[in-house]
Amino acid sequence: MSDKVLKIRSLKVIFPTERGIIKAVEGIDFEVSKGECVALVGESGCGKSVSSLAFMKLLTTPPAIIDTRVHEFDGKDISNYTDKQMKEIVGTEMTMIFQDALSALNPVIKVGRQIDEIYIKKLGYSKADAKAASIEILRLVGVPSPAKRYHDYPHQLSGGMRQRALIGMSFASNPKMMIADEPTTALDVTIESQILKLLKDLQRKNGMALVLITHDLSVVKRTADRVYVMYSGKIVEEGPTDQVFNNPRHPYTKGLINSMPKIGKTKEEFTQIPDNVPHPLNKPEGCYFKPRCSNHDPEICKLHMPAFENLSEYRSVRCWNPIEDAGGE
Amino acid sequence: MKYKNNIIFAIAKSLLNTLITLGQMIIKIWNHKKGRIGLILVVMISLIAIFAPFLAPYDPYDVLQRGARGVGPSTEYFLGTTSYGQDIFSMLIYGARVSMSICIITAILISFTGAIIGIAAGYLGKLPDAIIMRVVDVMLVIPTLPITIVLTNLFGKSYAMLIFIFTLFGWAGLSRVVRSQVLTIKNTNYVKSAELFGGGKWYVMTKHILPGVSNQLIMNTAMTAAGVMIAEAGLSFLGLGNTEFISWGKMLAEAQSSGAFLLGYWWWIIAPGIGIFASVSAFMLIGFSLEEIFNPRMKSSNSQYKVLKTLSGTYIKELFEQMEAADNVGGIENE
Amino acid sequence: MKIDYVIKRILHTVLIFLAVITLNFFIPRIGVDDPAERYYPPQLGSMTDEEYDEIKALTREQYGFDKSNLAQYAEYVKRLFSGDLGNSFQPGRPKVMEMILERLPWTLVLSVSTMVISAFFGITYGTFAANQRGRLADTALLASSTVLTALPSFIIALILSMVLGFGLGIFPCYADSEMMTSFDWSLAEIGNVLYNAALPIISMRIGGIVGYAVSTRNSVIVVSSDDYILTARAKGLSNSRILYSHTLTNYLLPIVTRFMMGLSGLIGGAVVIEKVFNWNGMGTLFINANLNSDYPLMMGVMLFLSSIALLANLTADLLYFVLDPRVQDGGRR
Amino acid sequence: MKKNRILLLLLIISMGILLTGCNQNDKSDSRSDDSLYVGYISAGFPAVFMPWLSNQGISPTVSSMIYSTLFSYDEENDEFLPVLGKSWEYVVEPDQVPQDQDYLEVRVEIDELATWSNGTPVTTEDIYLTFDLASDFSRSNHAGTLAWTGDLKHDYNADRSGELVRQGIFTVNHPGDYEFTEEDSNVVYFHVDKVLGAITPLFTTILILPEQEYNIISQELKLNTTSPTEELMYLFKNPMGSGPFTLNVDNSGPGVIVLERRDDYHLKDDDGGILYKVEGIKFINYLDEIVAINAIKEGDIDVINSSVSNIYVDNLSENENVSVDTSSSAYVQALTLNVNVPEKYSTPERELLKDPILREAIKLAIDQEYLISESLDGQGSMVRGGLFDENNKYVNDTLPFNKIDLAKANQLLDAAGYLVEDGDKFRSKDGVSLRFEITSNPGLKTTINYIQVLFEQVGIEIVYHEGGNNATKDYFYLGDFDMTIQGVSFIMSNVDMMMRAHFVTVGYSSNYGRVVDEDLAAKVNEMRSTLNYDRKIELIKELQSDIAALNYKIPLYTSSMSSAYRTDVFSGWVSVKGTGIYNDESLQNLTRRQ
Repeated sequence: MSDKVLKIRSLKVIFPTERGIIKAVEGIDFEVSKGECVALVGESGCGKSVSSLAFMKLLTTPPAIIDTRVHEFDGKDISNYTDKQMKEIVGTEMTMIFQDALSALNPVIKVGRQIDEIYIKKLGYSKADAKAASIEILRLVGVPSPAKRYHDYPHQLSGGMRQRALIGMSFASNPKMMIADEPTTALDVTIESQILKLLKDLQRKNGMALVLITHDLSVVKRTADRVYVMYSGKIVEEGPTDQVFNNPRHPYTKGLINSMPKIGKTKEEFTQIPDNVPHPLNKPEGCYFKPRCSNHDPEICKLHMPAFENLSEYRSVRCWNPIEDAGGE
Repeated sequence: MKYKNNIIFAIAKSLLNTLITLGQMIIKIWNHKKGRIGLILVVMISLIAIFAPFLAPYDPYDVLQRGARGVGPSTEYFLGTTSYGQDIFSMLIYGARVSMSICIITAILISFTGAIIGIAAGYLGKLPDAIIMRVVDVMLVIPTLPITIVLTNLFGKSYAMLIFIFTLFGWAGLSRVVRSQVLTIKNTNYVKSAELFGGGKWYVMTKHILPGVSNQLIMNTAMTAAGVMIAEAGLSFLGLGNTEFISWGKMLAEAQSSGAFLLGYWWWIIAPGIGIFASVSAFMLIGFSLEEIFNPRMKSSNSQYKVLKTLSGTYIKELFEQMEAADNVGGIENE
Repeated sequence: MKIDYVIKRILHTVLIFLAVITLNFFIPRIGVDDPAERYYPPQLGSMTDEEYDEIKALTREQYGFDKSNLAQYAEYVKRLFSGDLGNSFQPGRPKVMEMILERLPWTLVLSVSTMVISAFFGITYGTFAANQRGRLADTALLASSTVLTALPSFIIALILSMVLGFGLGIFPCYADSEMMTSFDWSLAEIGNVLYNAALPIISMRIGGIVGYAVSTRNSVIVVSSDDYILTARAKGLSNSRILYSHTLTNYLLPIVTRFMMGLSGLIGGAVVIEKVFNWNGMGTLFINANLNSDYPLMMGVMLFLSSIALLANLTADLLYFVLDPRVQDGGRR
Repeated sequence: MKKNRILLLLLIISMGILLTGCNQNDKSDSRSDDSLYVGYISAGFPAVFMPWLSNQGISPTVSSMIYSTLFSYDEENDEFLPVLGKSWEYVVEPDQVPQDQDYLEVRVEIDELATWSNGTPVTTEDIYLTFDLASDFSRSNHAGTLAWTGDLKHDYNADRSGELVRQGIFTVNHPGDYEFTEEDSNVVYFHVDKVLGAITPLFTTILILPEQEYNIISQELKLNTTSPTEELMYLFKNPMGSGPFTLNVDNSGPGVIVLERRDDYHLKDDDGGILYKVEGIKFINYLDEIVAINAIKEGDIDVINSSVSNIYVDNLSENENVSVDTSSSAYVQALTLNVNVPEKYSTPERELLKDPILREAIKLAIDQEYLISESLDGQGSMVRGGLFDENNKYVNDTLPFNKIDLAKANQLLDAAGYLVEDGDKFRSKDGVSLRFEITSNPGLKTTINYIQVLFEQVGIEIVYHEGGNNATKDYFYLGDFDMTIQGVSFIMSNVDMMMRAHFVTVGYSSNYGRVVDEDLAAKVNEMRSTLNYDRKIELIKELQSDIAALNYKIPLYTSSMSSAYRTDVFSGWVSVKGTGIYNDESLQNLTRRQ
């Protein structure tokens, strides 16, 4: 068990509203091992960001109401940790980066100072040491002329540089786990691959666990070791990346893969999943994917939510009628 | 000739559009809890104002219909009488005419001028924009109440003059807001494509820009009406408003200067105070509701907390258990 | 780039100031055929028409009405920049500038203390309410804001004066006139001023406190949901660190503007409150000038109020410039 | 959550500090001195006091306490009492003046004990400078109370700009054709218009200025220049007079004016003691009457300078320390018709008002009793012929009271062709309907409302029109009004002035609203210039009935004035007819209770 950095069992998050209760996350199990890169994939609105915040206990309660069976971090049960206790591990042992680096960085504070905060407030550095360390970390994440950039405000940096700075900030304390929430969405393709490479390098070098939250399967394919596919608040498929990509068992996963733009794909092969993710207040009876599923069984799919079945040691799927095993396991 | 017809047509059409938007807006306001209260209040006060002669038991302008002086609320005088024997209830009803009509007319005028000038500045850009915005800057710097006092001193304080002055110094803030909205709309694709396909300036302005800012305008009209009500009341309270008509502000001024305090005629102060409060808050409620309709971010997050309070702990626990159970349905079967 | 912005703002302010001056000069001249006739009505008794014409001519000469408007304007601007707002029409022709400066402190006592108090309580309570979202403190704030923003300050003043002043006698119903002339910075005098100013201040800004509180609350909420606050929380910073170092710096920006804008509005609005509480400030000076159609004084007060508003705007802009690095680089706010 | 608690605590603590700071009630020491506290209702106190330059607000009140005139007038005995002047006499008695001489000579002796507040004696130089300035256009325009100096007989060569032949006032140092003796060093001579009353305004209204200060006035530095120099402004701000009080400049401001008694004032009481018993006077400004009323109830002031509204009388009387004195006011309110319209403002309606029949009918539609009972709540009395005081020996008591007679009014109007068209409520003639605006300040609106009711019964429509804040400046002088309500008074000391303006004394006046009739003007002039006292009285009475018959100033009522004063701090209040309880006699008589 000790190689599991994060272990979550049955995470549930709801948001009460005037019009009803939004069930954002409906009981997901999630694990990350040391030095592993795990991706959590799904369309927007399926609850992956909420889950990632819940992993770090960053959701504000209220409005959110959270329940977990097991919540372990680095072997410690943190499910009953107080706010104060959490502060000790968040930002040092587990860190997080967000998609839009421009809005994720405080616009009125210099970039360097924002990194300093980690060193000063969390690691107890002196001001001067913190500055040196910040410049060093900026250099490490590949920001050119870091001593100069240290004094810049976020809006003065380019998008890629901002993202690097953000990564530097969350990497400053050598975390055991880093959650990257859509780290590359706001960037163009060349910068995207640079950033992914950087993340991957950092992860490998330090044996850090990396949780990648994304809707972009190409990112997953390039980066992740293992993947969780999430749909409407539930995990629908789990498995090693290559297996899931080569041999998707859940129709949703397949749909996602098919909708991936790919060189050489013909128009017929490039298909979108019809419809949208169901509104969280208005989820269908039975299997949530049923209305969008081309292969559903009118009886059982309508009545019951399928269970999360283990297909093999590494693979699980939540479907009454999984796609035939294409072999190659 | 044809050109002229086009303009008339365009005006008629934009007017119709405005009316339709207005109608839709009223429905939306009606469906909003706060808005409905505001709407009911405004309609009620307006009806009172229109039918004042039928509703008021006495004609407060008629000196012969004066009763006992300084009488408290009674069956004969619902809200008591003033030191001069005027029936306060009747004054309140007649006062609604002046107070409401001034603020509604002014608010509409301000919205019109503000919209026209704001759209002109935002859409035409360049020199017109620069000139208009500098004028707006100047207007916004000059304090409203004092300048109104100066102008009424110079030009008299007739009903029309008051409306004119309020409008003169009220449009600036709105047109700045409208302008910035126009700037955003101007750069949208549909406006650009309309221009590309040879839509004239007038066409684009009425067809695309005006509908784009109409939300803001209607919201602003409500808020301006509230503001004008306060300004008129303040001016009248200083004894600088129109003296020929009874307005709520003037009732307060008379109450204050005729010793309502000292003589303990609290009803003389409370009645117009409530009149002003009710109408101002009615307009504000409409304004707020529109704000929430157009910009739901604030509201929804707030209501979450309200809901949260009504939820019991056991209910949530059950809910979570349900979720887990649902998750395990298939699993159990398969085991 | 940076200096450019400051210079631009200052130039802009100067431009508007000139426009305000021009308005100030021309407004009292609108619709007057012969200002001299208005300013010097003839006396009862033995004055003949010739004598009256003589006086009018003299008046025209003394006031410079005989010169062209442009020449008068040039003269006006010239005097203005030497700090001379002209002489009032009041008997003895006291200097407008001196009259204003005499009253200004007493209006500032009201408006500045009101400002500071409402900003302090408003921001504190607003932050508090934002953190207590959905609970009593918050709901009470929202409820009272609906009520208080709809109540003009003078109605609050009247009610307070009726209840606390005339009714219960806790506070004076009107200001002690002597206080203003005999003020000597002793503790007792300061206390007396506060005691007298209590009701005006409360009624002027009870709504203001609520206004500040609501806008603070809202911007705290908006700012709190911004991504960088999430980042700060993900960094595991303490709550106070997040509040003071990240939230505050950002939500104070709009409030700075509000504060500065509020100042000029308050001084203008003090006119009404000063009347209710018999407070001898700029407001009463202005009303007095209005009653006597004392245009130099009226326009002097107007110019003063406008200048305060302008300065406040400029200060707000410059503060923004200092506080928000995005503005320094010419970005839009 | 902890943070919140700290915030809340901070909030409560600072609120507490604020409230305790506010609770320092030290009102008690406000009555530590022996001054008389006088409440004054106005929009604010002036910062400067130039005695001549204002006839509005508190300025004349304060100026007349700081400065003094030559004489004061005793209404009851019709005689001048000494102030700065010790005695006066005609050099040649009026009835012995040769027919061809158009002026009278008056000799005034200055009281050698009179001093300025800096201790220097008042000299003839002061008197000379004062009257010289007052009558010299090139150094000071007429303003305020100076209008009367036109009665000084200056003679010029050909026109006013020519060489001065005879000076209307001169002193020993500026001798004319007179021989002076040694004792004459305290004497001033006046050459005045051959009008009996002319000396009254010269004696009693012109405040004497100190020559030592005002000698700086020249053609370059006019007295009422629009931009006074620092030097001049200093004089205005620190007035030095010869009156019984001095201004405490340091303690005076927009809300308070502090006057201190001069113990070296030259006039003494009968026992040779100090004339004014109050040690000082504090005028306290109140923006609203209600505030002043509350102040007197609270004991913050001893007396209110002006008349208080009737609605407060009962309330005030409830307080055992407050008394209310009721006396008749100095004015008759008269409905004034604009019968002398300047061409610029002529309208068909205003032309109609020139018709004496219409004016007669208007008079007949006025019911004084009704107005008094309805708009004054009974607090007033009826008036006749524009005058009110039946005890005044100059009043023509053969004049009848105006009585309402609607039938006769309607009959007159019908006969004169003012007819009610079909479907119309009001009369019209030649397409001009009888619709008049009464231009007035809002204070008189109630009265106007009742006039509306009365006039409706004879088919005349009356509309209220607010006439601006300053009646004289805004409409009365210009002549831009149909009707207005004007205060009219009749004081013997000014009778020739009153008569010429047809009784008006309130503030400024003008020809507008006054019938310009050649016969009448001639009669007024005869009255003014006749030197036979009995003939003068006879003409005064005749003129009263002539003027009343013209019906352009229709008396409405004279309202009572109620003065409120406290009896617990000072005793010895004296009520004076026409001025109320706050007056010079009270000031001389009041003593502080122990």
